Parts: sequence; C-alpha cells; structure tokens
Amino acid sequence: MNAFFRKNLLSAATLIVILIFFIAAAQGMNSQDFVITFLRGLSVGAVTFLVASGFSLIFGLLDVLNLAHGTLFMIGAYIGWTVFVRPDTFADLLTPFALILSGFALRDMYPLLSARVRLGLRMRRILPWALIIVSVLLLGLILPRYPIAGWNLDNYAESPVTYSFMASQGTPLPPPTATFDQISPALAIGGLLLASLFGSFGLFLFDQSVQRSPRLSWRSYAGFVVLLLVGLIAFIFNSALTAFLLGLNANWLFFIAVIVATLSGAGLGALMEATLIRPLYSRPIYQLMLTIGLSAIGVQIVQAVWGRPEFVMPKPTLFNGSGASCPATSFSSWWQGNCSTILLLGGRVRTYNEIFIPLIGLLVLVAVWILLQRTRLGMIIRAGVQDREMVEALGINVRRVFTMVFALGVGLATLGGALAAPSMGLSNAMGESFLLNALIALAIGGLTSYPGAALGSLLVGLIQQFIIKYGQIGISIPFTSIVLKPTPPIVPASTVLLMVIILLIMPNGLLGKKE
Amino acid sequence: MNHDIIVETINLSKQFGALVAVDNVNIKVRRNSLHAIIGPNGAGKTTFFNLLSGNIEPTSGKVMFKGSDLTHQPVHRMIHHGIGRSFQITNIFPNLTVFENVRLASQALEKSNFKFWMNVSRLEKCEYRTWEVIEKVGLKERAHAPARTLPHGDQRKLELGMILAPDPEVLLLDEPTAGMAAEQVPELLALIQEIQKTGNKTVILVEHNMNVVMSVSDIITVMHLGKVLAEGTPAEIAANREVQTAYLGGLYELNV
Amino acid sequence: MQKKAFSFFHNNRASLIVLFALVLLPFIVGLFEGASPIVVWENQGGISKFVEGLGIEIFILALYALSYDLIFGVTGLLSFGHAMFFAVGAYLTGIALKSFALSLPAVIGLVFLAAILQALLFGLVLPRVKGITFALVTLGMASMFHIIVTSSELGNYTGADVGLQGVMVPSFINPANERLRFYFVALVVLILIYLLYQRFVNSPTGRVCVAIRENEGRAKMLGYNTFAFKLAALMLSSFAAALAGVLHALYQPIVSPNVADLSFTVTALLIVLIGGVGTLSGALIGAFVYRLLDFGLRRYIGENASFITGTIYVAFVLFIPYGMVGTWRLKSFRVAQGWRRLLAAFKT
Amino acid sequence: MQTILDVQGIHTFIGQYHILQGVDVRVPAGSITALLGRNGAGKTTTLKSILGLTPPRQGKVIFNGREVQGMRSFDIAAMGIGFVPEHRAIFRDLSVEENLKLAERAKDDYARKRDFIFDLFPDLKRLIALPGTSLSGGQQQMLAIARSLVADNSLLLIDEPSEGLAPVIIEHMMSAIRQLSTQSTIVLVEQNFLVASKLAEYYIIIEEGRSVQSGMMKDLVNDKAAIHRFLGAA
Repeated sequence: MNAFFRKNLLSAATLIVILIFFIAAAQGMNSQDFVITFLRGLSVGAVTFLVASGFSLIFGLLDVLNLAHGTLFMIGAYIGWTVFVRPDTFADLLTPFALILSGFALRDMYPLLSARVRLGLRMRRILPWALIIVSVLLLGLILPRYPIAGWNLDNYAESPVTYSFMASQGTPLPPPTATFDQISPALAIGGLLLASLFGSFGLFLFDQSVQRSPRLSWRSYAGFVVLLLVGLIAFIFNSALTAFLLGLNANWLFFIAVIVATLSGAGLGALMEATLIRPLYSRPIYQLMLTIGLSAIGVQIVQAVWGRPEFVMPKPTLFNGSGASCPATSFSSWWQGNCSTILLLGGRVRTYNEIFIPLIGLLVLVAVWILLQRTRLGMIIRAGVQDREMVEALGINVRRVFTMVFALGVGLATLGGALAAPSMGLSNAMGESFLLNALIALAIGGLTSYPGAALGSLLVGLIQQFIIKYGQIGISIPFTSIVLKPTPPIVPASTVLLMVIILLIMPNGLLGKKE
Repeated sequence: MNHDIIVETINLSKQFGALVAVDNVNIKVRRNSLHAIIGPNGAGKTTFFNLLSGNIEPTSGKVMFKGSDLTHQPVHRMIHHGIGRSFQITNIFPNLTVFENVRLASQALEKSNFKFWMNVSRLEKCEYRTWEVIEKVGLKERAHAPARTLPHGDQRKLELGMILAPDPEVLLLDEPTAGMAAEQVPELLALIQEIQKTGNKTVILVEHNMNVVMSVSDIITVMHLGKVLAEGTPAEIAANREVQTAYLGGLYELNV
Repeated sequence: MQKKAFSFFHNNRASLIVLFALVLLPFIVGLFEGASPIVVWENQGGISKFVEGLGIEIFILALYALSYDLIFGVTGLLSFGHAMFFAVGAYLTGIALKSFALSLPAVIGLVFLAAILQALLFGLVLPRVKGITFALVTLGMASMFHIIVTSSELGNYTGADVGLQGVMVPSFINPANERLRFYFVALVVLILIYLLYQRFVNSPTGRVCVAIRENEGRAKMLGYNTFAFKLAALMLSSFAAALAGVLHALYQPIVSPNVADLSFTVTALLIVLIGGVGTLSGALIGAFVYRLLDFGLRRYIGENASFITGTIYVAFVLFIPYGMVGTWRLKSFRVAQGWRRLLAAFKT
Repeated sequence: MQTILDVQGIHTFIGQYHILQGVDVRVPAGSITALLGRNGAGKTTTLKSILGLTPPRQGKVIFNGREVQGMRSFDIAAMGIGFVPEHRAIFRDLSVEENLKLAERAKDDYARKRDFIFDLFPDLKRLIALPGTSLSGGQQQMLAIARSLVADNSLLLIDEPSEGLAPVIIEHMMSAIRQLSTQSTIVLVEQNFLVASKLAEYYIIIEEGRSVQSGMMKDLVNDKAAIHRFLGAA
C-alpha cells in the first residue's frame, strides 16, 4: 500500500491540487449555482467521454489517431435527428443502405472468388478499377431516381430548421411522399445490389495482403442474407413501416433514433477501417492526412444534406413536460408530469441535459468497462494493446477485432452525437469542438487509458462549466473588492492550460502507463 | 590510485523489480588490455554493459573511469570522456549510407557541429577520419550504400566502425560477433585485436560464446546470475570447473 | 573554374528553369492580357497583378510549410503548434506597425527575437515529452496563443476575433501599389531560406538532425546532446515561419486569428505530406499544389470545394503514398533502372 | 515416420533484410526437434515464418499435409500450433487465468485442460488471480508454456525456454517439456546446448539464415567439431 502510494505520489498530488482549486471555486458560489454548474459539467463531461473513450480505444489498440472522430460524432447527431424528426426518410433510406452494405458482408467469400478468377497481370490491375467504376456509375444512375422522402434546403418552409421547430412544438409537419422516377423498382433494387457486390469486390481486390482463407461456413453468408432480407422487407412494407414509426410514442422513437445512430456509426466505422485505414497501418503519419480528408468530406456531406443553419432536436416527451407539477420537486412528481426541469437544492435543473445525459454516460462507462474486463472481446483488446503479434499467434483473428474496435469507437461517438443533439443542438462545427475537448481530456487522463478517458472528460467538463459560471457571476478576489469576470476565451484556455501543466508534470497523463 | 586501472566498478548493482540483474559486481579493467566478460544467456552481461556505458542508471554502486566517477553522466557525454560502445542488436541509422553512419560517429567530437551554414564535407579532418575507418573495417566498396542494404556481417563491421571513428580510449563491444557466420568470426576478432594492440586501446568485450574470446583476450571475467563467478586468464578460466558447470550445466565430457 | 560553373548550371537546370519562369511569370501573363512589360513593371496590369498576388500567397505558404518540414520531416519532431510560429510573426508585425509605428527593420529584429524566444519555449518541454505527447503540448501552447489573440482584453491591439486590420505597410513595399516589388521580395526571401535549409540539411548540424529522426537513442550514444540539435532546428524553423508571418501581415489587409489555429498547423502538415516528408522541395511543390487546388476549387466549384479537397487528400494517401517528391524519387529511381536495363539489353 | 511439419526452402525478409535464405525443417510427428545456431542466425524468424508472423516470400510450409504459407497467421495457429515466444510475451494487464483463457479456441478448452495444466505447473494454481506483471521470470515461462497448452495443439513452437532462468527452474521446465512431448510434437529453439541436447531427439542447425546441418541429437553430441563450429560451446 505504502509502495503503491509512493509510486503514484505525483498523480495523487496533482489530483489533490486540482481538488483544492475546485473546492476553493465552489466556496465562492451559492448552492443552487453550484448544483447547476456541477451537473452541467457532468453533462459536458459525459458527452466528451463518449467521444474520448472511442478515440482512446481506437488509438490504444490500433495506433490510429482518428481525427475524423469529431465529424463522426456530428454525423451521429444528424442521423439521430433524421430518425427522430423524419422517420419516413429513415424508412425510405433503410432499403438502399442495407443493399449497399450487403456486398461487404460477403468479404470472407472474396478470397475464394479472386483465386478462381484467373486473369493476366494487366487485367488484374484494371479489374478492381473497372468494378468500382461500374459500381459508382450504377449508384449514380439509380440513387437520384430512388424515392426518398426528404426536405428541401432551398425552401425555408420545408427545411430541417422548420421541421425541427414544428416537431418541438408538438405539431410535426406531414411528410411528403416520393415515387420512383423513370425507373422500375425491381431494376433499382437489383442495380443497387449489383453495385454493392461490384464495389465491395473491387475494393477487396486492392488489398493484396490477404491471400488465402480457411473454409467457409454459414456465417460467411449470414450477414449478407440478413442485410438482403432487411432491405427487401423494408422495401415491401415501406408505407406500413413509415406509418408505424410516425404513430410511435416520441420516447420510443427517440430510443430508436439513438440506437440507429449508434449502429450506423458502428457500421460506418467498420467500413472505414476495412477499406481505408487498413492499408495505412504501415504509414502512420498518412493516417492523419486520411482522417483529416475524411473529416472534411464528412462536414461537407452534412452541409450538403442537412444545410448550414443550426437547429435543435426536440427532446423526448419523457423530459419535455411543463405541466402543473413542474418544475418537479421529487422523482415521483417528475414521473407524473415528465417535467423538463427539476428542483435540486434550490437550483432548477434540466432533466434531459443535466440528469439523463450524465446517467447515460455513466451507464456507457460501466458497460464498456464490463465489456473490457469481463468478456472475451475485452480480453483480446487489452491483450492486443500490449502485444498484437502474440494475440495473433494464439489463433485469434486480430483483424476482425480491429474492425470491431473501430466500429465500437465510432459507435460510441455517434451515440454521443445523437444524445447531445437535443441538449446542445446540431451545427456543422460541433464535431471539431468536441474532438478538441476529447483530445484534451485524453491528454489529461492518459491517452490509452480507459479510466483516464473518464477522469479527463469529467475534469474538462467541470472546469469549463465552472469557468463559464464565473464569467457570469464573477470571482471576487480575496481581501479586495475587485470582481474578476473571465471572458469567453478563458474557458478553452483553462482546460488547455491544465493539459499543458499535467503533461509537463506527467507526460503520460494522470492515469496513463509508462511506455 | 592505481593508474594502471582504467575502468573500475565498485559494488555495481541493478535491480529490475524483483530481479537482481547485476549483483554487487566489482571489476577492474587494466589499461590497454582486452578484457572479456562472458557468461551464459541471462547472466546479466548486457545489463552490466548498459551500466558501464551509462545507458541505464545503477540501483547502487559506482562506475569509475580513470579515477573519476562517471556513474551519473548523461549518455551523450560518455564518448567525450573516451568511452564508446557498440550494441548487440545492430543499432545503426538504417536509411543513411555507410559513409554517413561513420561520419556521424566521427563528427561527434568536432567543435563545429553547430555551423549550420557550412557543408559537412568541409570538415576535412572528419572526412579523412571517416574514410580511414571505413577502409580499416573493410567497407570501402559499400561506402555509399544505405546501411540497411548491407548483409548482417557487414552491419556488424559498420557497428565496429562507428565506435572506432571517434577514437575512444575504451571500447565497449557487446557481442560483436553476434549472428555472424562462423568463418567470418576470426577475421573480426583479428581486427579487434589489431585495433587494441596498435591503437593502444582498452577493449571490454561481452560474449556469451566462450570460444570466441579464448584466443584473443587477456583477462576473462565470467558472470553468472548477475554475479562474478570467476576471473582470470583464458587458461585459468578454461580449467575452472565451476565455470564449466555454469556454462554447460555439467556436461563436462563435451569439453574434454 | 569554368567547368565547375557549367556543372553547377547543369546539375540545377530544373530549379533554374523554374526560377526563371517565376521571374518572368508576371510579364508573360501581362502579355496575354495585352499589357507590355512596362505596364506590368508599373503595377498597372489587372490579371498579372492578380497572378502576382496568387504567387505571393503561394510563396508565403511555401515558406511556412518549408519551416514545418525542417522540424517534422528532417528532425522528426511532430508539432501541432507550428501555426503559433507563423502567427507570432504576423501579429507582431501588425501590432508593431499599427500601434507602435516602428520601422520595418526594427520590426524584423523584433520578430527575430520573438522567434528565438518561442523556439526556446517549445524547447523547454522537449526533454520532458516525446512523440504524440510533444504534439499535444505544442498544440496546447499554440491554443493558448490563439486564445490570447482572440481575447477581448487585448482587442485594441489584436482586433480580437475579427482580426488585426489596417496595418500601415511602408509605401515602398505596399502590395497595393508595389505588388511586383512585393512579389520579388517574397520570392527572394523564399529562395534564400530554401537555400539556407538546403545547406542546413547538408551541414554538420543538419546531418545530426537527420540522425535524430532516424534513431535518436543511437545519436545520443554517439555523443550528441540531441536536445541542443533539436533546439537548433526549432529555432531555424521558427525564424522562417515567423518571417512568413511578417510577409503575410504585410501582404494581407487583415491578420485573422485563423492563422494561429490548429487548422493552420494542419495546413502545413498537409502541404508537407502532399509534397513528400523531409524533402524540402516537396514543401514548395506541395504549397503550390495546395494553394492552386484550394483557389481553383473555390473559384469554379464554390461551396462544395472542401468535399473535393477531402477526396483528393484521401486519393493522395492511397495512390501517391510518399508525397509527390518522395514518390517521384522512388519512381524515378525505378525508371532510371528500367532505362539502364533497356540500354544494357541493346548493347549485348 | 510421419512428418507433421515440413518446411521447404523458405526465404523470409523483414523490411529489406533477407533474414532466411533457404531454411528446411522436417519434423517427425511426436518428436522433440531443436533448432540450434548462434544469436541472430534466424532461428526465431524460422518459428515466426512457420506461423506466418513473418510470412516467407518463397518456399513452402506444410503442416499436417496442408500448405499453410501465405495464410493469415491466426488461421495457421488455429490449425493447431501453439507458440511460446522468446521473452514469454505474457499479457501484463490480464490475470494469469485470463492469460490462459485468452488462448481458448473452443469454449470449454480452459475448463477441460485446467487440471492437466495445474498438474504440470502447480505454481500457477496459486497465482491464478494475479496480474501477469507480478510473476517472476520462471513463472512467466511456465505461464507462457501453459498458455500454449490450453487449445488442442498438435505442434508446439517453443522459443528459448531456458533463457534467464535459474538452473533449478530449468530442470523443472525440461521435465515439463518432456512430459508434453508425449502428446504433441515440439520444436524448440535453444541457446543452452546442454538443455537442447538433453531434450531433443533431432536437431537442425541454422546459420546465417540457412539450415546447414540436421540429424539425430545423439550423433551431434559426439560431433565435437560441429558443436565447436556452429554453437561455439568451448
């Protein structure tokens, strides 16, 4: 115990100093300000944690600094918004997405296929390109003609901002319907499937490191069949599905929105790792360029699809009530009125932002912790962080684990995005600011340490919120009558300063391990 | 103070966690001798060597060089005191040419290392010295090849060249023959011996292969499990039963 | 002697041709729009003045990227705070000219001092942190600077988040009236720094820096105090970056706080990666490609330009794996080998 | 006798280094075969090339009658090869039990083999909950070998089992390995010639990335010239 304490003296001392500052800061506040600020800090910390933990898992196991992580967080927010506010769009999109992804689920079969195809050297070079071009052409032909109900950025009355506003008023606009445009449905569906098969096989052919693979089992086809069925069923029962989603209670719809955002993030992550990141493991510095490029593309897609103006996603009804019993004074009165605010120690606290989000953050923290500590996947991840080669030598498919971790990391980020959308709103810049927050949090907590990500995020969230609060109420400097009001730029400055100081004292962060 | 002793360790110990890798080692190395440190794998030779060269700091004890304490000197000062070392695992600049590898080594003692406006080839003395060393270790033909393209044996020679270039008084060689073909070993040993004799240098050599050092060294220290097991001339060591046991684990009949 | 001179021209003919073209460029562009060289000389031409402007921007960007290549590509230090080097030069120039009305030589002297100081500041943390942690610490320092210049407390000097406006540029180099002169000044500064860096890489100091990039532990064992060499590279880099900042402040009507942002460091990183890490000339070519891409796409595609730029980066990473100069060197070696083999086949 | 592993003339590069320049290894089923040679001769690389961790560019690796070169390393390992690397590679953040469980290929592997493993290495039973870091060198070596026993492996590749261990522990390790050889074929890389000569029936000497001599260990023990030349024992 003594030895343990001596070894961690430095981090303990740092934590104590931070704690003292924190207590000193809290002294100057009345209790209601303190409660609100503290919970706000938790809320920001929880969202930061969702971004940071995924980032740190990916960096720890794969050594990839995924600078597109913030953008993926933002995309999660927009996906969540779409499902929640425009479920009809989501129902329409399900089919093409399932079909386009289905080809990638067949990746285990491609090595056999490519071994069958006997071609000259030249044809082998051309083939992947030809396949990809055909695939892109097919997509380009079909997708514009495929009926997807959406919104119109050029017409304010049909823009996301309006839809969002109307939905939050409780009077969602009736969705317009779309029809096939000069193309038969069968042709469109077959074409999408073909494009997916061509495209995924073409991309596979670029990866020459894979040569041979063991026998195929039913698992190799299962993913493909499932995706295909999902696509077809969603197509056949499209209108029923839309009607079902529209008629759903907003709480359930919100739940579905968050799940869809998380899953699509995971899918996107898996796709990204398998196609783009994998060839770059040997050239780490170029991963930076790739993820920066992807990030730029992502932001642009978001701008093109959802537009530039900021808007807020409505909250689920569970946290949106303002009836007679509100603001709630106890848990039961909140439950009766589904109040949007609750009185805690004299402070009016928003239930969604300041109670729900930190709780979810805690839940995810525990869930991922259990995943890491108690499951086989977690064991492989912890082992792989240390010695990838040895894990492989035990006969474990590390590549698949890499893909899964990337998917998990991105899924956490998009989950964070979907959760943050009702409290912090949707904007094109939200990704960048949270990526920076997450980076600072990780640097403080330790880059590859999971508890470190949690601690760092917490510190970042709390410090930012307290400084913001002091910007409003001012700090009275002891023994003088001067009241100092920190201006907005000091908020990022404080966390950055903390990061620099902590890194200089402990280059591996508070909980990071020595290399 | 005995000026005949150039390097001396006093109760040198190094502990890694629970493992005592080097345990109270006292060794005196005479000036201009070829002193070999041998021992089976895991005897602590390389750790001892890292302590000598300043790569790691000892848990306790001292390293004395010419009567002054060098224990806590930063690694980059060692060569300025006249101690150079080579590595067991070839440790070179793989993407630079052989010539540049050696030049970097000989340039270390130049006074004009911060003249960033001057072309490096104008350090004529350094250039001359580099060619001299490259010729000595027999790499003249490969001088402009990137070091990574060299076969292993030549890389070992390059490693030797890099330690010779700054002309240190004491050369610490960590398994200089590691991984070389058997027929190349005598050649390299002869080279080391020649350098030691003609250049009036002290060579401290670590080997796990007893044969290699028997014919060339003046004094042999045998380490086993972090401690000094025996010390003496090659003949004395060859006759030492304890050494045989440690080394071959009791299979004496092999060595009859 | 004559022979030596000739071989100098022969060996550097590509660079010399490019240089010659750059010197003549404003006049040739002038001819296209029907303006005689004299008109161009007097800064009357429309398009040629515009091309000069674009050229100046590229030179400034190239100078900045070059300075990044020195610490990142040559010495192997990954810094995320390089924008600060540039921004300090730009802001210092702007403030000194605008608020204190100093003379240009005094400003440059001041910038020189500031460059040394900030290199020392970065150097201060060098022994403590390595690799990605160094990158994060430098990111932190640059962010602090960014926050300081955008804070409203210093708004009178820095213009807060609007940026520094209304810099009084000495009239002999004012880009509005004397753009051609500015063009040549920027070109000359760039060439001088480029030559200096070329010399540096082949100097005793530079060779050690390369050795540090390759294998720092071994460089230490050889007897180099690697810290001092990294510091030297940082200083040289910081000075060039600050100089680029000075030119930027003189040329642009406004010094925006964006130049202190992380994204501006990323710009340098991207340019170096596009051109080829550690090649120096790659930074120049990269800056040229980067600026023209940016300009062209913005002009002809508009809003969605960054989608295409992003795609181009991804394509770059996948298909030009070592940057333009790096990949060219690899390929040209192979091409040369191919030629040799072909010739050998003919001879036998 | 049946050959379980047949390596035919493999050439392996690590980066630009041409490490293996034609290595042949033929291992009869049920035997212990020792790979001998000096430091850096390519013994470890040979093991890694068999497993596909450093995939060979030329030559064939035939395991259980199937060509495995070019397959992904985890697929090769999953065919039934256990690997005990040099320096043990114990996972520090995992407990002893987790280290063993990680090696499972079927769900009940660990439960099935637990008693067998603890009979072989009684020490491990005591340490089961400790993190990998807190083990001594000998215990780590035991764990590394135990880890290769969890799954049903017909071939064990063991790299330097005696390195850095005290003589008593080496004895223990040797008896364990001997016991294992009744169930699986073992390929051993060993610097300590004594250990190798006492354990192995067959030997293969690798020098400068080539296999230069092979045969029965009992013949080599009497061939002092060869020992002298290749292994350098005095």
